[in-house]
Amino acid sequence: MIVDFFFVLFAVMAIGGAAGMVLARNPVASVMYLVMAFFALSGVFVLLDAHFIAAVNLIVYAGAILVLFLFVIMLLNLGRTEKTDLRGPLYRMLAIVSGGAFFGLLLVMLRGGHVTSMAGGMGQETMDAMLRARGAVGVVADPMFRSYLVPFEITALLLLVAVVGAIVLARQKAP
Amino acid sequence: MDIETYSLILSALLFAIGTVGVMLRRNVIIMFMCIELMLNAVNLTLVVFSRSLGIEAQVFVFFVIAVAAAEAAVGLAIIISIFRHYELVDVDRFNLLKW
Amino acid sequence: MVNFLESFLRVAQHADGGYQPILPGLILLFPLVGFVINGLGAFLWRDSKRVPSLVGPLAIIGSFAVVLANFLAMHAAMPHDPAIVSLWTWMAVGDLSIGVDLQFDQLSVLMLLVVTGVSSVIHVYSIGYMREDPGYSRYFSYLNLFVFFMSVLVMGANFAIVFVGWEGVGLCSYLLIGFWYENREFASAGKKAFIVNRIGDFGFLVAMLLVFTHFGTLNFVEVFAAAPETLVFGGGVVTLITLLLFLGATGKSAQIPLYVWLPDAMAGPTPVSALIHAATMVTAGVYLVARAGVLFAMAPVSQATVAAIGAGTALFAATIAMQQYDIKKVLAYSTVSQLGYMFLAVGVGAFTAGMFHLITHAFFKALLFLGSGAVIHAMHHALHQVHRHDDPNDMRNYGGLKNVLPITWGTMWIGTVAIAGIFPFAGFFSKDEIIWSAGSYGYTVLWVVSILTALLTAGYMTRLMVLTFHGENRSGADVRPHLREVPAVMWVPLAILAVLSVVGGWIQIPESLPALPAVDALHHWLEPVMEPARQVMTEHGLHQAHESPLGGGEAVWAIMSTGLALIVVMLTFRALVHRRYRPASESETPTGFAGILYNKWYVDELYDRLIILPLLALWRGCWRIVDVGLIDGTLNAMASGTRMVGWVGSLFQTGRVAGYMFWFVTGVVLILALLLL
Amino acid sequence: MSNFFESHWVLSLLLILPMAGAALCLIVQEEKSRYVAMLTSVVAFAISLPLFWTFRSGTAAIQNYVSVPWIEAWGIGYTIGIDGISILMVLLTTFVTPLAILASFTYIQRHQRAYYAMLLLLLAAMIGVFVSLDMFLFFLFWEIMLIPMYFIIGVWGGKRRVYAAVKFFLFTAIGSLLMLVAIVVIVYLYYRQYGVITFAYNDLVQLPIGRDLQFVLFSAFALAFAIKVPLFPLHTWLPDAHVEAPTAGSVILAGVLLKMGAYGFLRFAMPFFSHAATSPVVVGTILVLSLVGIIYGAWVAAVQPDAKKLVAYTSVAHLGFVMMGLFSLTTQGIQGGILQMVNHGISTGALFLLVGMLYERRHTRMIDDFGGIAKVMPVFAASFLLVALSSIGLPGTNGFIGEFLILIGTFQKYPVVAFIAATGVIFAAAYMLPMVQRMLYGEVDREENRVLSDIGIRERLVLAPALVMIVLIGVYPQPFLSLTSASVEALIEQVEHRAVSAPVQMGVSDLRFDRMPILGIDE
Repeated sequence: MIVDFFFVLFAVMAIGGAAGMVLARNPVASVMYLVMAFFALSGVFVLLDAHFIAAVNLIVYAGAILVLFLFVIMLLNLGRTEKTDLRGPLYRMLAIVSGGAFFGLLLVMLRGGHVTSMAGGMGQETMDAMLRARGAVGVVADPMFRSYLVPFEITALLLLVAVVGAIVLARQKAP
Repeated sequence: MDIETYSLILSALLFAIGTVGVMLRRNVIIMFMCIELMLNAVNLTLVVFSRSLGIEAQVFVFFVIAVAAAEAAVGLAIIISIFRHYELVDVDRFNLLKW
Repeated sequence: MVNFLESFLRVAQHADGGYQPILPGLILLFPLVGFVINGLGAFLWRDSKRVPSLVGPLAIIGSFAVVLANFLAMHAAMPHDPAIVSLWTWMAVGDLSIGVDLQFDQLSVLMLLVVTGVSSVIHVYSIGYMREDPGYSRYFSYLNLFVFFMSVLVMGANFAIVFVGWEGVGLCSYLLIGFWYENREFASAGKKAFIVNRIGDFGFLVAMLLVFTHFGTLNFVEVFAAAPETLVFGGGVVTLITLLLFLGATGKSAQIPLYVWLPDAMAGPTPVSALIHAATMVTAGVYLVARAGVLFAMAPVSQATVAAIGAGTALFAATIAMQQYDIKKVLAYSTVSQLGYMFLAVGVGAFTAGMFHLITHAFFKALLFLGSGAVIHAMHHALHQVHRHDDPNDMRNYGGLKNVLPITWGTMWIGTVAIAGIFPFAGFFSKDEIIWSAGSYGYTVLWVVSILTALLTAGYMTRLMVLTFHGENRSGADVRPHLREVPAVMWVPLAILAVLSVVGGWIQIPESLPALPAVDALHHWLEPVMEPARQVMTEHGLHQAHESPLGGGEAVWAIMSTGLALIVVMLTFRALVHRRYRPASESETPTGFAGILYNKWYVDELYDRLIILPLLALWRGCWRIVDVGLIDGTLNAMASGTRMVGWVGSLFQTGRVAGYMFWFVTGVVLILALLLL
Repeated sequence: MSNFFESHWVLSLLLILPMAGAALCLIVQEEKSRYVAMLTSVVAFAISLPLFWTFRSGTAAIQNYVSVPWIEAWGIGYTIGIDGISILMVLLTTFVTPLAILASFTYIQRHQRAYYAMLLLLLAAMIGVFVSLDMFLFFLFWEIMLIPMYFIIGVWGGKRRVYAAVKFFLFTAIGSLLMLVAIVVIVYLYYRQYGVITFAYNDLVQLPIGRDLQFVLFSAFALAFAIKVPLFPLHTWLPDAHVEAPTAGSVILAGVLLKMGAYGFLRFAMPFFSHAATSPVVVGTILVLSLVGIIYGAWVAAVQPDAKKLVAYTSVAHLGFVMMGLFSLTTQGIQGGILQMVNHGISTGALFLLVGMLYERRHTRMIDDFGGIAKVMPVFAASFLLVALSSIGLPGTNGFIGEFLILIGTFQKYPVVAFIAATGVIFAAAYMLPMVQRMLYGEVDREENRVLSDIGIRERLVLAPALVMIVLIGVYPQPFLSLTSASVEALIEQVEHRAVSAPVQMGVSDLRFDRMPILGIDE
């Protein structure tokens, strides 16, 4: 029961944050809305027993990446409330229709059982047992450093390349 | 219905909001954030499925976060260098590549 | 290589004492070396006159000497079969084998004798005529090259080698007509000559193809030997071959309808006109027909065509010559007309008569041209000294020149009398034989035409002489004192040719003429070559000597024709000598019938309107409409079609991310819908 | 040493050397690249020249043969060799390229390194096309050739160079893609019949292809080759490409590239699809198109105001003669055709060189911009005249030999065709002589032309070899003809045999044709 309550709470927060981000005029407000949505999503992760993911999501996404966004907005001095950059009515309509249709179809997919059959769950007990046995970090670390060690290392390389690329791109060219 | 299904619905909704956001906004930074939202919606899906199909799915959440971080770094760098040129962040005005 | 050199330099007599060509290669080598030296000289020692004056004529005289030696040797041996000298294999592909072979028989040696002989004389004359020309060395190189190719043409032992000479002389003619190339019209005349000749060459070429297809060889000896058995007498093939060969001949020898280039060819230096466009090259067609006599004898239709065209040309050109004022044009049309005579002769089957006229014509027409050259030379100098730009070729500017150019005057009268066919000059004998052949073989119409032409010839030649040498001088008081007789280097050749124009006819005197020794040298000489053709004709019942159309023997008609010619000459002389002409600049162009003749029956204009302009329009149409319009148009339409599709596609490429996103999502939605619904 | 010239190494070296030279061109100094290129091409010529004597002319066998596996899984090998059909083409290529390079010395000012590297790469590719005896290798070289040519036209060309380059590229690429499909089909058919995947020419040539299929595959090959030749009405890329290309580009295009079409017919299309290639429909079509090319090319050439375009259209006429000779399927026709390819390469190449020399001086190619050039440039004028005469086929020059043999060959089988083609002789004079007259003769009526300098030593060196060859082949063509005779006769025999014994349907009989004999293995 309590799980349901929190789920509804987080869900409402996440949806509200997402909608707020899309609709807010001020980019800084958008970032804050997104932070709220991410917080809520981390909550959902916790409810789904992905504690470690929830933590990483908070730290990396909400904490690091979104702060980076915030920095850029501040850096470019865009943090003022100006007239909205939302598109005109035609685009709004098209966007909402296509987005709605997309959502609708995803729902149809759920209802048709294409996905839910897989989503039934291994059972709360198994999950709990695993968590107890290995710990929240352990359950993730095990496959990551056994099966997916090479992709993991490649991710590191990707980040390195991204850092170098970002520096090269953003560097002020010498006059 | 159980929490997994609701989570999937939530994920779908967030993803849809993200796409609508990309379509609606002109500010390239906000569009970026919408993409981040979509990525996170996918993360949610992955977490849901990790409960039934194996815990490995959560490993991919890490990869997604890593790619998102890389993407954010490079993307924001591009935005900064474009901004230096044009003093604006309106995607509609970035059309050099259009032939 | 050894073989090559051996055949090149062979002097030894044949073991059985028969005729063996003497130094055959040298006949070709001398002019070729001359061409190379003078040709290099044209670039290297441009201003030196000594080398070309020495090398040019000597090369030809050397050639002449070798030919003379051959002639004498052949005369002594009188071989029945031709001697073939193989230099090297030209093309041997499959069953086709063409050698660079030279044929020495009575016909080729005789022709060579005429060619190199007249060439030698004219080369010497050119030393004087061209002395002041800046292109002196170039001139001699072309002239040497011409003699080379002409010798190739004459000596060729197969159709292909003859064709080499055939086109080669055409090339030299082109180069020499356009010798003063800075004058656009002169260069144009050269071009015209080449292109018109090419039409003829096309005939020759196809004839060769036909010959090879039917005989499997192009060698004269084998083809002519096999012809009576291989081909059907009067059949389509032999008729086609001979007609095509004759098409070649009409081009080279300036017969209707391809004669138009020859009058224009007078743009070249006068010795060139004398050598190429009167004495040698233009007679190549006659030579070819005589050479292929067997084939022609087998094709009565072609024979008739040759004779008819020859006669038609003879008369037609003679009428035009009546009203020309350019001294060289008169001689040019006269040449066309005389060539017509020769074709008339070979057309009626009198090959020897045709060759006879060819030889005498070479003498007196070269003489006349060189004489006219002397006049032009004198006029040109005089005009040049007073800086006047009158036309030195226009007879209306001459008059009374006999006092200043006595030698020229005298020799040219000899030429005129010779061409008019007055006894005992060369033209009398050769012309008489043609007229008599035409008459006695039963070609009445041709016979009449030939007599008529003979009278016209006497007329226009007398007119030329009167306008040039008699009456009072019209060149102007300032020019007159500067007129001088030409130097010895020019009049000695005139004298030599004048002598030949007198005695040249005595090699063949019909026995029917009273009080004269019968000489049958030419017939006897050509007998071995002409025998097969005669045999064919006799076998098929042709050319049994008829009576003359109006009765009477050859002697009667010979005397009558010479008398008539004499009367025409005298009448014309008396009629014109007192007439007052005005210089060209003050004359009006003739009108009426004279005007039509003056404008050469408007044939050039007709060709221009009916053939050249429509062709050019067609060609331009091909380019503009077919190439650019149709083909490229289709391609470009295809390209623009592709581009249209691309343009439509590019409408979706708005550059707006939102738009792309929308289409992307729409796509996903559609795919999902397809999968799920 | 003679061993070297009888081994494949001489050919392999001809392939490697230009590529190495091209690489070297790219790294040396800008001004030195031309000397590297010149040296490379001259050495290549020097290497290839002894083949003229060491080549055994009495046999139709493939010589200087080697076959090394390359991509074994697909049966692709480095298989090269020459026979009587390709020897002259190889020599022509190595002969023309140094002239083209020497002619570029002052013409090319921009990006010289890249330019000379392209030319050398082109040289390697062209030789590759002629010596390849593996369909894959052949196709590879065939396509590689396009690239340098595309850039030579597109970068160093005239005003409309991009249009011309793209047109050239699209035309050739479309044809060759169809050919690729056809090659793959043949390989597949061979695989189905014998269970082996191979691209080797000598294997595939043994395959008896069904009659109906032959027509389809032949059309694919024929289209690729006909575009290259070019046959009417696929010729319109040619004038554009020629006009826009730099002199060296035009020379190589006319001198060698056009020959590849005709060579392809002889080497591939005719033996592979003998039944189709000798069927009345195909022969009729090709003869008519060649005929149209001869006449029409001459007509259109006659009214061109641009000297280079005029020369380009004459190529259409000349190649029409070549195609006519090849498809007459007579010894004289084919040998004449091969010799005419060489002749055309030399004569038309020389014409392009000459026009290029004028262009370098006056920066115009319009015939009417000249006049009286003979007065100021006598050596040029004399050379121009000789080359022009060779182009119109005057006896005593090389042009006559080729045309005459072709006409003789064709006349024996198709007299009417040869008869009409012979009128090309007249039209040839009608397009060439007016150009000669308008450019060389007349008064010098333009001030700019009065000060033109006659051709210098370098330019004389460029022209001299061509002029010598023009006269040499014209007077003594026999050595060239005997090189090709054995192969041509064998080819005709083979084609005629295959034409009648081709199966109606594939796979019904276990017929297997002979392959080409190889010197040292079969003989």
